[in-house]
Formats: sequence, C-alpha cells, structure tokens
Amino acid sequence: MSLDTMQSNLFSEALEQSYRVQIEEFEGPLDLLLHLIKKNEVDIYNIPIAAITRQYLEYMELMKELNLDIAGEFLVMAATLLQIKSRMLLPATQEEDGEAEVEDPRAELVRRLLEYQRYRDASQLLSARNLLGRDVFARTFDSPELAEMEPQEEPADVELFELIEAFQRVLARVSVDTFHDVVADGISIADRIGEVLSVLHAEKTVCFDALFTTGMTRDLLVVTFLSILELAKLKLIRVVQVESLGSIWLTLSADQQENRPEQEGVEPQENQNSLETAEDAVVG
Amino acid sequence: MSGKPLKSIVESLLFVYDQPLSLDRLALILEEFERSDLRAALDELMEEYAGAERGIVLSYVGGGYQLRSRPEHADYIRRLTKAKGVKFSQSALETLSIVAYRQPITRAEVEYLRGVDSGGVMKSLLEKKLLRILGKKDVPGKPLIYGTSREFLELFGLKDLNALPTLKEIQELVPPDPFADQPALPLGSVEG
Amino acid sequence: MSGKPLKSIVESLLFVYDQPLSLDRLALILEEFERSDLRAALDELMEEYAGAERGIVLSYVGGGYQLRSRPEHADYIRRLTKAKGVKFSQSALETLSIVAYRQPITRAEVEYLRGVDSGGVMKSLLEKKLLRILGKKDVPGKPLIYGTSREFLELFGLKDLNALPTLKEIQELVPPDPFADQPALPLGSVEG
Repeated sequence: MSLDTMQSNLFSEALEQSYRVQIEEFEGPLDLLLHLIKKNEVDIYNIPIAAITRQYLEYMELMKELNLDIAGEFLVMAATLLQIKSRMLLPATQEEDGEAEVEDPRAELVRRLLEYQRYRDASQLLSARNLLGRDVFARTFDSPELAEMEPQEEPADVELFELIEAFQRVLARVSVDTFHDVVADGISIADRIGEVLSVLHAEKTVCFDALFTTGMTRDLLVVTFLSILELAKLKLIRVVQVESLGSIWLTLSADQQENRPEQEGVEPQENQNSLETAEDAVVG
Repeated sequence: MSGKPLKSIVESLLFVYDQPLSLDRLALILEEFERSDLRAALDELMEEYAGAERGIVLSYVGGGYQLRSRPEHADYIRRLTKAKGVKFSQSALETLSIVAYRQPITRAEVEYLRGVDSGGVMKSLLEKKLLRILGKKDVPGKPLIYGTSREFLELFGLKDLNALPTLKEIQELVPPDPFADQPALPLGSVEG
Repeated sequence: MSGKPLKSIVESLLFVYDQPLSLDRLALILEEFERSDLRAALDELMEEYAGAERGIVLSYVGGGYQLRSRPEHADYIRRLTKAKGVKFSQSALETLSIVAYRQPITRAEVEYLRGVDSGGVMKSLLEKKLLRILGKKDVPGKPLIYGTSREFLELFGLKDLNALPTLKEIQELVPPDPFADQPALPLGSVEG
C-alpha cells in the first residue's frame, strides 16, 4: 500500500468530504463560510454576500431543527454577515472630494477568511507529513542494554504545565478551605506574596503606595495589604517609615538580601541601619 | 583508525536511546572524539540509512538524530504493535499550526484566527506536550503565551521551526470596484 | 521482487519491537509472504548485521530474533545513562508545585497538603537548588520557610514568579458550559 493511500484513509480532507452528509460539523463559522464559498465556486475576493448569508443562516436553521448546539461564534458571525449585507445595500455614498474611499464592507471578513485558510492549508500539509506514531515509529522503550544500567540522576526536562497539573492534583485531594480563601482577580494571598517578593528582589526597596496602584479592585487591595502583613509577620520584609507621616517603605529583610542558604544565628539587624538604607533608596 | 569504530559507536548510541540525540549531546558523551569526526560519522550513517532497501531510516528532527522505521512499512508495524496510531482532529491540527507559525501567541489570538473558542483544544495539546506555556505577555491582563514544544517537532519530523511548510502568500486586497457586479450575482444554482 | 522489500519490512519490525520475534510470529504477522522467503530475509539480515563495522547486531535469543547494540560499545552506552534526564518523580513535582504556588511555606504546611512526610523530597529539591530557604517563621519552634529559587525559574523558563500561570488561568481554558446563555438566533430577517 502506498503512503498516499494510507494517509488518505486516516486524514485526507478530500476523502472525508465524499462521505459528508448534508449536515456536517464545521470547525467554526470561518470553516463553514469557506465551505460555502467553495461549494458555490465564487471568488473569495468578491463574495456574493446576500447569497452566502442566506445559505449560512439556512445552515444554522438546520442545526437548530436537529437540536444541535450552536456555538456563540456562529451567532456572532451571522450578525456580522447581516450587517455587511445591509451595508452593501446602501447606495455607495458619493464622496465630496471623491477622496475618502469607503472600504468594502466585506474586506475585514475576507482578510480573516484568507488568513484562516492559510493556517488550515498549513495544517493539512503538516498532517500529510510522516507522523511519529502513525507513519514512522521510533523505539519507545529502553533497550535492554540501557535498561540494565543504573541511571545517574540529573534534573530533567519538565514543562510548566506539568507543575500546574501536579498542583491541581494536590488541590483535588485537599479540601479547598485549607487554603487562604481570599482571592481577588485570581490572585490569592500566596500569589500576591510571591509577586511582592519578586518586586522586592528586583527593586530592593519599594514604596508602600507603589504596591497599590490605581485601578486595582478593592479585593486586590485587600489581598495586597494582607500579603504585606504576612510578609512582615514572617520577617521576610521590613516595613520602615523615614519620617512620621512620610512614605512607608518596604525592604527585604537583611538575610533575604544576603540570600544565605542557611540562616543559623543570623539576627536581622535593626532599625537605624534600615532607616538609612531606606533613605538612601529614596534619594537614589 | 578513528573512522569506522566511531561510526559504529554512534550507531549503537542512536539505536539504544529512545529520544533524538543532538550533536552537542553526542560530543559531550563521546568527549575523546573530535566534533568534526562525529559529524562525519553522522553524515556517513545518514547516507547509508538512506539506501532504499533499509527498514530503518536516520532522521534529523527537533535538533537531534533519531533512528525511525521506514514510513512505507507503517501498516506492518501496526499489525505487530497493535498501535492505534496517533489521530488528530482538524481543530487540533488547526490550532497546532496556528501556534507553530505565530508563536508566541495568546489564546485570544488563536481564537480570533480560528473564529472559535479553543481553550479545550489547547488544554489537550498541552497535556499531550505538543504545546507549552512560554510565560505571560506583558500587556494588561497578562495573558499566557503559548508555543510549540520539541515533541511537536518530533511528531511532525521537523528539523526546527524553520522547516515548517511555507505559508501561502495572501494576495493583496485590491477591490477595484467592489460594488460593480453586486446585483447580478450568479445565484441561480445555489441550493445545495 | 519479494526479496528486498520483505527484508526491509522485517528489519522495521525487529527495530520497533521490544522483544525477540520468533519466525512463527513473523509468519503470522506477514501472512501474505512465504515462510521460506521470510527465513531467507532473516538470514540475509543476519549476514548484513554481522559486518564488523555495524553498531547494531542481530542476535537469535530465546527462540527469536532481536536487534541489540554491539556489546563492545557497552562502555559508551553506559555514558548515555549519565546524560539521560531522569524524570521528576510525582512526589518531587507535587512538592515543587506546592512550594511554587504557596511560598513562603514551611515543611509542615507542605506535608499537611500532601498528607505525607516530605522531608526527603524537600531535601533533594534543596540540593538540586530548586528550592531555597527564605528564613524562619516567627512562631514557636521557628520552622524554616521555603520558596523557589532562581534555578527553578530557569528550569521552567520563567522571567519571574509573576510569570507562573495561576490555576485559574488553566481552569479557564475549558469553560464549564459554553452554551450556557445562548442568545436567540437572529433568523428573522433571512430573505435575501
């Protein structure tokens, strides 16, 4: 059997089409529109919008009759088509100077269709390649020669997504309220603590107010504030005020800055110093 | 004297390992050999395996060398391993190719290009390790940005991202008179 | 015509299978070929692989045929295991993720979340420099508090901790019910 026939059995669009029934699943409104354009053999640069719109809506009507779920995107596109259609019906306004040329109402849609078609074509080229696990096979097992040998450890490839998955697994096992419950804009106190810490690592000294930017939601303000309290409680940061009623400054605590792996016997230096540090930072 | 044994050693390593091996990696492992000799050995192997009668081919994918079965024999191999064979939906393929060509890209950008919600597909491609999270985009809302992985290159047998099939050029949109033939459309035979 | 392709097919099968293949099994799989041709193909392959310069040998073991690496190269192959990235264990990944998302955190808190002793894992993550000690918590016993390190960020290709995706962002990839509040179809004004 040739490679071509084999692949067409699995993937070929052409083959699938011959089995297409009247009502067919489309990937989305763009896919459906391309199909209609192809079926009507019309020029994509000059889409007969009224006819295509009618067919598009007929298709949706059919889906409705068959009780199929119609995704919101199809409805949005229907509205877009109707809007384009009505704009096409308006007489082309004669411009005063003939200068301000009105763009074809269809232009934006055509651009999207062409762009979409490009990636769809590319995806077909991709799937026509010799895919690992479909057309070509590599050895997916350790050869006995290798398996018998003791592996020597070394940090591995690991994807960010795996980390998130691992954490989700943990969460799935633990009841949710064991965590800090305050969450604002998807940011928990713990997240916010991480953010504040990384700002401090980068900036060394940060003005208290700078962490409360305008436009923050009330919840986020609360979370930020609680984060700062938590950090101070953990003695990870110092909160200093240079003069009474002056700005409040946050700095990493001394051992944080030195970044020592072990903290045995390191007492955080107190006050005077930190005030000066803060003041320097204000000036600098 | 260096030539033959080195080629044989490299072949052993390629055979035994279940992932593509890069030249760098090989050079690290076979430190007593010259890099240029290594490259020559790989080239020679490449040529030998290209012989039509071999059931194994040496491919260069995702920045590394890997022995793979000859594509024409896929059917027989499936009989043996009863492997179902990877299968992708059109939505998965579309999403993959958009991310491949446009990375780094946000989910919203993928969805604009496809015209449909793509969260579910993207999640399943993440789970299959074909997509990866590259970080967050530095715009308001800090959306996640995505790219393709090394596994993506291996799956499609691509050397690197430059080896992706060339995208078709999009013709410039120059409608000379868009409204000219609007009323007289060839709509008679429209009914499907 | 049977000779060459059959030999090539058999070579493919031997290559992808992780067990020795018996002649019986091969004959069963390749039912359209004559058993005698199969035997001839195997003999030919046997001879080819016996060439001294090959890194792969075809051996007859345990009643079947199997491709193996050349025994003389065992020393080089062993070096591969050194470079072979060991996958993170589930417990290491879990622990790392807990610290990443909940830092600053004490060992007791990690263990509470995981439900198991995590001292060993945390120690090994510290040794790999993926975790670091941030300080001591100001509570009785002064437990150490942990966070992730610069190496952690590098491993995951993150600019800073802000770039760590939140769980919510991942969960949002799959909407709970995409059809929840579907507006009515605008089908009234259909006629062209």
